Amino acid sequence: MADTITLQVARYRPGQEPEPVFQSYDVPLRKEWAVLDGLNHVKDHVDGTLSYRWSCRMGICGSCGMTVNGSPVLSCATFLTDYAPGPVRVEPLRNFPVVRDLVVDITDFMAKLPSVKPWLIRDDEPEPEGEYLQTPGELDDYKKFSMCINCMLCYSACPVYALDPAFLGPAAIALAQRYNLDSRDEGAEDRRDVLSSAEGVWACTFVGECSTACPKGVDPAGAIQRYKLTAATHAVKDFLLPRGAR
Amino acid sequence: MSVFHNVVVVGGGGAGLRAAIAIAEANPRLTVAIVSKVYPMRSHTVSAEGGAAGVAGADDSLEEHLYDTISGGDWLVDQDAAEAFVREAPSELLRLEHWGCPWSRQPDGRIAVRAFGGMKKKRTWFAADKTGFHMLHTLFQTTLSHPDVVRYDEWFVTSLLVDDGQVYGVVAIELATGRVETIIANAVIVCTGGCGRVFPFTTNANIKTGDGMALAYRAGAPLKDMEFVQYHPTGLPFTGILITEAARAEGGWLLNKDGYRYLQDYDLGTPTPHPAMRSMELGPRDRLSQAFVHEHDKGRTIDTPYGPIVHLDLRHLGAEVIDAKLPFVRELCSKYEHIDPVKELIPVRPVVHYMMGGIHTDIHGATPLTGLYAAGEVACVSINGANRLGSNSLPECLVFGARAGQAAAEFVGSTRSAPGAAVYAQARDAQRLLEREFTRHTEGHERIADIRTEMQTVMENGAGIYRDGESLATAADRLRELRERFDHATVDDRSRTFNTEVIALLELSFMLDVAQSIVACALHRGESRGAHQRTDFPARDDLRFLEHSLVHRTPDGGGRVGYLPVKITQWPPGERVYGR
Amino acid sequence: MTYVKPISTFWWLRRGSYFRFVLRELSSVFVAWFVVYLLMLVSAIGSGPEAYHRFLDWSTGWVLVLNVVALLFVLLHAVTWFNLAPRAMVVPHVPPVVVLVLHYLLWLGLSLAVAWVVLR
Amino acid sequence: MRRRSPEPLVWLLFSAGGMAAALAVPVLLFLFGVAFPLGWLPSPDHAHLLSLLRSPITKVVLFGLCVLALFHWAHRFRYTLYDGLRLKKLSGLIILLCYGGALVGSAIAGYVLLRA
Ligand SMILES: Cc1cc2nc3c(=O)[nH]c(=O)nc-3n(C[C@H](O)[C@H](O)[C@H](O)COP(=O)(O)OP(=O)(O)OC[C@H]3O[C@@H](n4cnc5c(N)ncnc54)[C@H](O)[C@@H]3O)c2cc1C
Ligand code: SF4
Ligand code: F3S
Ligand code: FES
Repeated sequence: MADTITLQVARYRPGQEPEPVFQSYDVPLRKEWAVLDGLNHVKDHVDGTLSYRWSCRMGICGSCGMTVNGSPVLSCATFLTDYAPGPVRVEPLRNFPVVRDLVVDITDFMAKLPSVKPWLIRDDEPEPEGEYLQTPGELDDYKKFSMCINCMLCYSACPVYALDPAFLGPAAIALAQRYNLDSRDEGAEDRRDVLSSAEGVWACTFVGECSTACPKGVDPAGAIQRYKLTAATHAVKDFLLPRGAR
Repeated sequence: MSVFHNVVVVGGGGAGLRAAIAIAEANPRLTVAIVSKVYPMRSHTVSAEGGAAGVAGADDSLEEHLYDTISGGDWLVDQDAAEAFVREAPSELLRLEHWGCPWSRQPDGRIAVRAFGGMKKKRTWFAADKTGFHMLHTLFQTTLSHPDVVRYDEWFVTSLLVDDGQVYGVVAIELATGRVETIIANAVIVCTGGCGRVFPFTTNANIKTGDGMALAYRAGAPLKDMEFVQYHPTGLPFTGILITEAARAEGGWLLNKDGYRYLQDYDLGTPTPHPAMRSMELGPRDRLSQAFVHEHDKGRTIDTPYGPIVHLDLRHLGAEVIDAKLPFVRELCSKYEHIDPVKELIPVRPVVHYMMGGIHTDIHGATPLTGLYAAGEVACVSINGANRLGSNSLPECLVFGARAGQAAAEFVGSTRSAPGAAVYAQARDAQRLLEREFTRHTEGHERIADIRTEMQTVMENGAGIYRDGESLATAADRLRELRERFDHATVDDRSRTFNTEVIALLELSFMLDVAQSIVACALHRGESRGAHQRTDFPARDDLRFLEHSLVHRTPDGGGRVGYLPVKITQWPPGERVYGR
Repeated sequence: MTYVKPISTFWWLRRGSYFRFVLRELSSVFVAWFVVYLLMLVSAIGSGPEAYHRFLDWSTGWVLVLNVVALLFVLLHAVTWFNLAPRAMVVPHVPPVVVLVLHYLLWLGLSLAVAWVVLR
Repeated sequence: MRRRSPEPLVWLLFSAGGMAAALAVPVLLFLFGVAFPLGWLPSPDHAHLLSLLRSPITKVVLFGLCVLALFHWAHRFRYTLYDGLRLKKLSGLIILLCYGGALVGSAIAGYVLLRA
């Protein structure tokens, strides 16, 4: 095994370059090193101007999403040896405006997230003394969708989001479903308008790349499909039943 | 330019978010801002795995949780604070349940609890082994339902504005633009978490650089008990990724190179096939990490390129238990060590994990500076004493986050004082200083990473699991040198847009302050207690040191250490007994 | 001052998985072609034996090639459709594999039934 | 007031069509489009097919299959044009073409099947 590997890193410094350019760095190739370790090596010892986000380096904070050799990944959980002998092409996440180097602007998602009301909605007032009971089986019904770390890999993988930035997108819908399917929640009705709008689930054509990209097994594609079925059932009911009976 | 909010919460981790919600609930008319250097859901609380303690079972009692906490902290715990803590923890955890936290359940639908190190009863609430992740996202998503909580995401706070002993806001940099802004407030709550990055090998995320401690320290608030740095016994070599204590609570064993459960040699009880509370692998973290050092001295650890290790054995638990209770452990092992804990031994070694010390606060999260509050890992309310028990920290964030929020809301409701001209002048100064910081270091020649690495080595060698007067004195000298070198640190990056190098520089300057305060406190404490083990003073000395260290910053960056008595209400200091 | 990468019309050529997606979506065209072909067959049958035989002759030339391609696309449609089915409809207490297997069994059974009816 | 969107309706038709097409089209296309023309299997004689076709059940089933398959096409093709060729600006025209086409096709199918 060669002892170094080349990183080709996309650099974009607003005001300096009109569009991203690639810069190559040789970094040590070690068994334990993730792509992120390679970038940290560059930042610490070679070129302090390289900018990217990271924090937990254990695949849970969702900061370090990047496009590595064309695929959206968490750079702290993707290892250099998997790309040996290289080179490794490191680019910012696709489908987001690039702020600088490997840093992208996710304010669009942050603005959409509250619109699906991702919090537990209950009517009871005041809060009860004890816990809301929930069996392990009921927990399983939504557990998968509660695993989202907001890493944005799914948005980066989704061509529909690329083409139509108004699309609510995989993670936001999965999070809405996380609450819709929670036995304690009573807010499905409140989330309906946003989810079943044209920019909601109906924009998704089930490309499925979101679920392939998701590092946490959330399966947003599945969440969306399931909601389509729910929304369609509702629509049929609305259509068939007289107003009063709804 | 400046903006105004009634309360500014610095930090969007467990403590900060809880505080913000508390304010929004206490007085909806107040405007609250959360200023955080990362998006809240990236905060380090997200990494917590094992669980959060709060008395839940019928067989358990507040007294027992209190006693475990006090003895776990080697009697350096303020008992009134700990009492408030154990009393309010269960209701805080329950509120989180009402906000949607997916706690693991018993078959009948009630909350499940698990065992944890140093705890006599099962009282640790958990959400599989992603407890912190679920708590943080639940809290974050709940704040989204409060539209009056304003967020400044990816804003880095560089200083507090203080006039005449009262806080009036913060100065912060917006990362995306490099814009420096003054945020005026009637009260500031610092919730910036810990400072594990002061050490080379830590479970802590890159953002845990002790910023808030340094901010308060520089503003004149004292830090407390900084010598107590917790090592967690089971970190993965190289990455320092934590293997949660829950792995031992579910029945995992620690084995030395001979496959022997070595903890039995260190007064931690006798091995039993099933985990026994407060015994063996379920002893407290300080004692387990110290046992590792002794094993190493006896040549019974295994050498690897990333230091000596022992093994954590989960194989006898079987795939089913591991997948149900510890799925993340399995995921982390396979990703970062290429091993499967169902079939293989996990290499582990002690790793810097948690800061018991922090900004000195009272039981309401108030610091000695008017209008300044602190909560979470950054604060030292003194419920953790000389050693924090696993799973006490997450509920601490909730209980004292909420308390600080309520206290701040009340304070803001009653105060009339508005910032005077001095504050605005100070803000302008701070701004100018920062602008200089952007350009000053372009001339330097020292790499930030080099200084940082050296500082970390100095801390490990001088103030590690075991320390003595000499090692600490050397560390103090070396840190002073590093501070001088810091003045010549270089910054290549001239851009204003997302300049992470300038942030790294500011973080390093914060860390140097924190490191110095740790060494100063450790040097003064001539005894061994909990996580502070002095080989030259091997015994606990209640006569001289049943006191909190309180360190004030001196203008040269050094620390002036004084003492504050420990509040003892019902449990006089006793022997710490585990496994007997 | 952010940079937004322009998207080319043929974005789906740049990634294997996107290309497969577009192929899957294009299968609908061949489903539509099948309807056309079926109706022509029906109308031929309805118009008597000669028309039917003329139709049979006609369907050996370029039509055959088209039909082979169409068959491949329709198979792609069927396989992708069934494989995604368990993700879209979650039946309580039934594991997804079972849903998947049931779909394939149904497909097999129905195909055999149709073949039997036609060939009897 | 909830916006009434026709999207669920066309999606249901698309889904039903997708399922019907997946289940029935491969075998029919294989037999009539490939196996018989290639002589892999003997073509059924006219009388048998005609009697099959005259059965009302066959007519109803085939009509259902045609309509659903056409709407399946319409819906999917609409999005293929939107995404694959980036033609969302022409949305109105495309909708007319696709669903209109499916409607017309369905009418033709009904006519052909009734007459046969
Ligand atoms: C790996 C790991 C596992 C753990 N497991 C457990 C467990 O099982 N049980 C338990 O009880 N405890 C556990 N702990 C401890 C516990 O997680 C932490 O003590 C707790 O989460 C700290 O929360 P916090 O809100 O104080 O800080 P954090 O969650 O660290 O948040 C700090 C916040 O401050 C912000 N911030 C920092 N500096 C600045 C600045 N200069 N300007 C602006 N914003 C700033 C950050 O952006 C962040 O939002 C664990 C810790 C680790 C490291
Ligand atoms: S759904 Fe998966 S890929 Fe998308 S943001 Fe959540 S964790 Fe990341
Ligand atoms: S990739 Fe996009 S189109 Fe739908 S299935 Fe996933 S959101
Ligand atoms: S650094 Fe946190 S997910 Fe990679």
